[in-house]
Amino acid sequence: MEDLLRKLANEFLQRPDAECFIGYEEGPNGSVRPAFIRRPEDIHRLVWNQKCYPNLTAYLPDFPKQKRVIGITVKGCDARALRELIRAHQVERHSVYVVGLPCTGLKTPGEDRIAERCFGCVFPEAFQYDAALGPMKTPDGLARTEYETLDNLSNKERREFWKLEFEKCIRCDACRKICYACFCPECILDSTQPRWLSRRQNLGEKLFFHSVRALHLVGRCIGCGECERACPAGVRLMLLNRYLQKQLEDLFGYRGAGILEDAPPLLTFLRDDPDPFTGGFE
Amino acid sequence: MGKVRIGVFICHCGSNIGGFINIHNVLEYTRGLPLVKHTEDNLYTCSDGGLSSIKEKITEHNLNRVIVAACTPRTHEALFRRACEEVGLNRYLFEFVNIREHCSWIHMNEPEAATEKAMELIRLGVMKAAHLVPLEAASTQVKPATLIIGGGASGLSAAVNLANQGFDVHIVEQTGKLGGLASRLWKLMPGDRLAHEFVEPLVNTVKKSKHIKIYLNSIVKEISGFIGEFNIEVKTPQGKKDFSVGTVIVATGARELTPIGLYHHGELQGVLTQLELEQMLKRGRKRFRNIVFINCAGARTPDREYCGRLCCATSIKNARYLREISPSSSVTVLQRDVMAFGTEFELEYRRAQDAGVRFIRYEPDRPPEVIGEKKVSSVRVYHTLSGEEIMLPASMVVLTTPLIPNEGAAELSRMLKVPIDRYNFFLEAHLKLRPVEFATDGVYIAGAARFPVDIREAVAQGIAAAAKAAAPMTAGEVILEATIARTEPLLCSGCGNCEMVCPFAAVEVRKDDKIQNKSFVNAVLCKGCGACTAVCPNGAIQQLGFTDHQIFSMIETMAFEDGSDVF
Amino acid sequence: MLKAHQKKSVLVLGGGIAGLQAAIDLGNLGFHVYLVERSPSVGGRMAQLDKTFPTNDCSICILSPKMNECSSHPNITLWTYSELIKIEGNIGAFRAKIKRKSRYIIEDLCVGCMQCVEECIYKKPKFPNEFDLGLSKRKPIYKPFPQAVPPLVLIDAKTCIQFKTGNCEQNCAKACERHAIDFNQKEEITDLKIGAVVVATGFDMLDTSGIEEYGACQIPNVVTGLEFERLLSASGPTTGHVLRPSDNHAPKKIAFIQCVGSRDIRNHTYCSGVCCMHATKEAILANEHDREVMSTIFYTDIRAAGKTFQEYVTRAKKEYSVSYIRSRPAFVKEDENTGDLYVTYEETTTREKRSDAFDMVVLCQALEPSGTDGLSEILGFSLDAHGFIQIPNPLSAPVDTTRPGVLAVGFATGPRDIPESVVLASAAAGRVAELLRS
Amino acid sequence: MSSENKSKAYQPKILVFACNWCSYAGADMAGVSRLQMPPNCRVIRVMCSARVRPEMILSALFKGIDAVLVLGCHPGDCHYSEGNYYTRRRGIILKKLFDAFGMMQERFQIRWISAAEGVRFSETIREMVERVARLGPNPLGKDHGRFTP
Repeated sequence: MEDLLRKLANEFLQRPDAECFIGYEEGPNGSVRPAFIRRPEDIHRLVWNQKCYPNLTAYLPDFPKQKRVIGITVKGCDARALRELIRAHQVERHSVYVVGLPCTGLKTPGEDRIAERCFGCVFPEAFQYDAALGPMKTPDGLARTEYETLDNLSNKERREFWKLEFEKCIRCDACRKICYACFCPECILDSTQPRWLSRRQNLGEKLFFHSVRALHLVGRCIGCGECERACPAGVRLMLLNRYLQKQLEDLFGYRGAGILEDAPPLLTFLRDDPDPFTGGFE
Repeated sequence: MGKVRIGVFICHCGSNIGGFINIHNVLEYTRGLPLVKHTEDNLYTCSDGGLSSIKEKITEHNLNRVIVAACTPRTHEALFRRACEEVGLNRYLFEFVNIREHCSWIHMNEPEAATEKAMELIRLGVMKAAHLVPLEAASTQVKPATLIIGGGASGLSAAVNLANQGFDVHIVEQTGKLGGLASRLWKLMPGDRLAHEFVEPLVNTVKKSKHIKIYLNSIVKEISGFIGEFNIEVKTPQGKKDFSVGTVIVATGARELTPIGLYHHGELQGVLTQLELEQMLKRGRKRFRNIVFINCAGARTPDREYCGRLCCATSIKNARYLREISPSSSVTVLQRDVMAFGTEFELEYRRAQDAGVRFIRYEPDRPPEVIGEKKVSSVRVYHTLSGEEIMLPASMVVLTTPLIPNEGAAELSRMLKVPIDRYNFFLEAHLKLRPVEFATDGVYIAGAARFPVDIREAVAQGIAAAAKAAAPMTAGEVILEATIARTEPLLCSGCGNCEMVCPFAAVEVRKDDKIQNKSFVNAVLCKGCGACTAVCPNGAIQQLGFTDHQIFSMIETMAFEDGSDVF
Repeated sequence: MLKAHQKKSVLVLGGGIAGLQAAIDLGNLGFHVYLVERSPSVGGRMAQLDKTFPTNDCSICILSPKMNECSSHPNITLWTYSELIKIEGNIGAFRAKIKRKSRYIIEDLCVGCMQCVEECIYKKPKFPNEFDLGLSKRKPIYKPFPQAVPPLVLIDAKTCIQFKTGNCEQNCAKACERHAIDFNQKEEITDLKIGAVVVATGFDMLDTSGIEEYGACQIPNVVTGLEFERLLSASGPTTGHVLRPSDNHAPKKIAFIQCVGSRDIRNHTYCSGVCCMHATKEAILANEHDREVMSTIFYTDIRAAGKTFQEYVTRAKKEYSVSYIRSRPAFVKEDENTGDLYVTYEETTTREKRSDAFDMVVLCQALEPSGTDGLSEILGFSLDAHGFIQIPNPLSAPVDTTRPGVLAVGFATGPRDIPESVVLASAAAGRVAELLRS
Repeated sequence: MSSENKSKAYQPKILVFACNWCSYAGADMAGVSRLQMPPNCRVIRVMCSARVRPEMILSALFKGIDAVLVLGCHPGDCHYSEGNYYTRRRGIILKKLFDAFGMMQERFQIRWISAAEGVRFSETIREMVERVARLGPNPLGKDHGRFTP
């Protein structure tokens, strides 16, 4: 499979309009990291295995928008990200050459079992690619695998849970930096006019930070789990993202970013949406 | 514009505020707020004395923000803004604080708490005022010319009205002839007039007018621009014609539904529509035998739910004429509800009954059945009153079908960015109060393209749309909203959230040679609701006068009470 | 806007929705408009409605911006509590005399604070409030309704002690810090030069007291459509809780009787045009307020001929427990112990005679043109057989009366719903521009 | 506020956003009708309820304001035709976010108030104040950010 990957990358780099091919390469201590291949002689560095965690589409908005084409490998989740980036005018479809990866689920680092981030994955197959590393097929059971949720926690337990989680948070912004969906030139959380968020390390400010992040990801989170992987403190951010995505599906039938070509759920409406606000106080 | 210097004027409103709020304490408190350089109280700030005091103090203390704490901005804001403007202070550097409707009047029994609340409301106002910036309401020129799409009764009436006011009019008509559906009818209601007696003078007036240009057999290919200057491309038999106009009236009309297959129309000889009957009458046919009308053919059904509005009146009219022309004929109208609303139609209904037309009610779940081989012979119907099926001999069956929009409505809706409903009727700006306008400024709607109308209504709507279009053209310009949205390009990522939620298509993400993927607000279209601002992830687009910074500073001062975190 | 010397003036009679719309459109066309309204506030009938069909828009929410727009429009002079008494001249050069009745309040001084109302010698409101059709009470000094434009109070001389006895303590005048109360105020006559007149005087309700079989004006729980509308309104006498007058109980079964005095040879032969829809709306709203309410509408024909009206009726049936029975009830009888009502009618499909019990009956009475008799004398135009202003040539000139330069719109010219009235109002503005500019 | 007042019975502070066309007018009507209500609310006028970005609600609550109430036209009545439909969806999701945290659910409400509903405005304010008073002070309020569940 990797041979095919290198062959495709090589072919792509021969194109006169090729800028760069983004894939994965071996990093230190058996890790895998993003590789930016510009010369055909470097294609041997490319790998594809169950440790290819990063969502490479996050790098696309950083490339200056120009006529040149970028090659990129995408897993199913990344393909959804790509579709969302195209919808949000951050990437133009004709300026990317997409190689689909037949993902069967990533492995937990250092262990031989499927990573929890892949549990419940409804869309492991890449799509809308220009070439693929083989037929896409849904691995059995992944979508049905139960993952941890907040559902069984009481209000008080949830409060306690998040208090402990956010006490760990050191406000390093890694979750924000790694997310494919964060592409504003300047984040609202860094704004000084107004200064929505101070640098104080208190619970209120941390709640604000993570709430704003979660809300900005409503309908745009693809569940890739990169935020949680990037967090040095191990804050369980995916619990929040997954919780909200579940609500979107239940309330508005929205299955998730990039799955269909529908509008993100907060940017559209139905006249007969549920209305919990009509009556008196419940 | 230098350092912020705020003046606060607190109104007693007689005893309406002063009777419940300790104005003295409020004044003391306000004086201590940051950036406040002048405070005073007035018995009535809205009185001539109060207004002159505002003007004097602006000059005397070099104030560059003014706050009045008094009643509601909904009634008095314009007055105080004008006062500021009169001494050269931009009207948008004024901020209103409501301490009457929202304070003294609703806390009459708690003077202390009301006083504290007034203080806080003023503090909120001061924080917002500190972030106010001068704004200018722009204006845009309006060309004194109108494009009217459709040369039927309503389009022509609009054209004549506008031409008589001295405006240039371009009429684009799809067919080779002016007059629309009315010109194909025999007699019109109300008033027993032959259709051509109404249509011909109207068409002749249009043809003679030096202000009106007519494009027959033509269609509008492209429309760009907005109120003031729409650029129009028309495809005519002589080739492409380009021109520009200040306003556009959509009057594309409607046509009769041809009910192929319904009640054996097109299968049995002698099954017609009302229009086919009228044309038969127009040709002068005089002898009729047993005629059965079936109303609501193709209307008020699950897939075409609407009532055709004027079809009942049409059937009443034609039924009576048949009885008058051919007294030996028998005419029966099968109906569901007789929509003879108002004075004239109800009168016509009575006249038809007096003339011997039989009206029989049928139920939609037991519709009439048209019977015949090759040629219609009878109609079987369940008679709701007698509760039994009856058989009506029929030499002719006339189906009363509703009007449906003319083709091309969807295409026009796309070009003009105005909405249509599920039947392709155009959707006006407001069903009740803005029946001939679209939400888009400068584009108007008249006649059956909006919903079925009779001739009188079509004409009235045409003239009404002309009046609407004439207003900005008479003024020569439109003054635009000042508190509209504006994008800061350096912050904009071009994600398009703003574009998606704008109800007026005023925001678009532009990608051209100069602008690389940035949102852009069209000041002419923006109505200043702020929906875009709320969905912009990083605040790159802001609603002027209601910016994030202005509102956030109010929230913050409310949270921290002393406001020290802000300054 | 046009320069002042180019401006011609236009007189608009009636400050309901049609008059307001005509005034605004004329003002926007650069004419100076005198909007003359007989009652103390603009707003007309629409201000009394709770919601409007078929969108269930809150009526005052959409009307109130128009009222304010009119009062603050630079080209509109608003004279409420005023009437046209005489007109001379011809199109382009009419001379009109306007009587400005006395509210006993100096308009420029009053800020509408209602301190005077508070202090009136009558501690409790005692006299029927016209805006609520007598369902609530007001004092002799009062504001017509909270959103009134202009937002001023007035004194009703018929009920005011000062006017009746000449020696009231005049608490109101003492309470007014702005000295706005003037018991000696006299009515004024003002002369105007105008180019055209637009008549938009709207409708009144048929006096139902003659319709004895339905117990109108006799049985407390038999109310008229507009009264029911006030009961539905959040700003009405019951703050939007529908309560029947006899015992303030919330009704669960409501009957609406259509064509009361319309399509009726004893009263008006014409169809009033809007009752089918307002009954449907009121039945929907009653159910929205209280899901247990079941309404029955007794009708002759359901005339749902406007845009999305048919869909509205379908929704009423499917979602709001509204049933429609085709029948003209014979009579309504009251059970005097309970206040409940029995509606006797013939089920036209089965020919069966039935008598059903209801908690409340709403009569959708005929609507008739308002003030047209007097105006036809003053303005010299003709009326039709029903008293509506005659439009001699409805097809080509749908707003022109028999007198050149005098246009008529809205319900004064025949039964119209709100959008039809608004269309005609705008059309009148267009006609004025055509007549005075060409 | 003076320190003397702080020692009195707990008085919640509630931030109200009201749209210009319906709800602000409804609040004005409550005033004109002299409907008395507790003095705990501060109304900020916006042109449309859709202008209220969630960050405003979040920052108010997380900075310690006791509650936030957003008021808009009834669905279908929006002056800008569809703004309040966005408000509604956003409000639903914001409530779900608070559910996820197990906090603030009751301290954030949306209500539709028309220009005619002065009474509804006053009742809504009264109920909101009573309800928040029962909940007690915003736990994030007192000593800004120190928080015990």
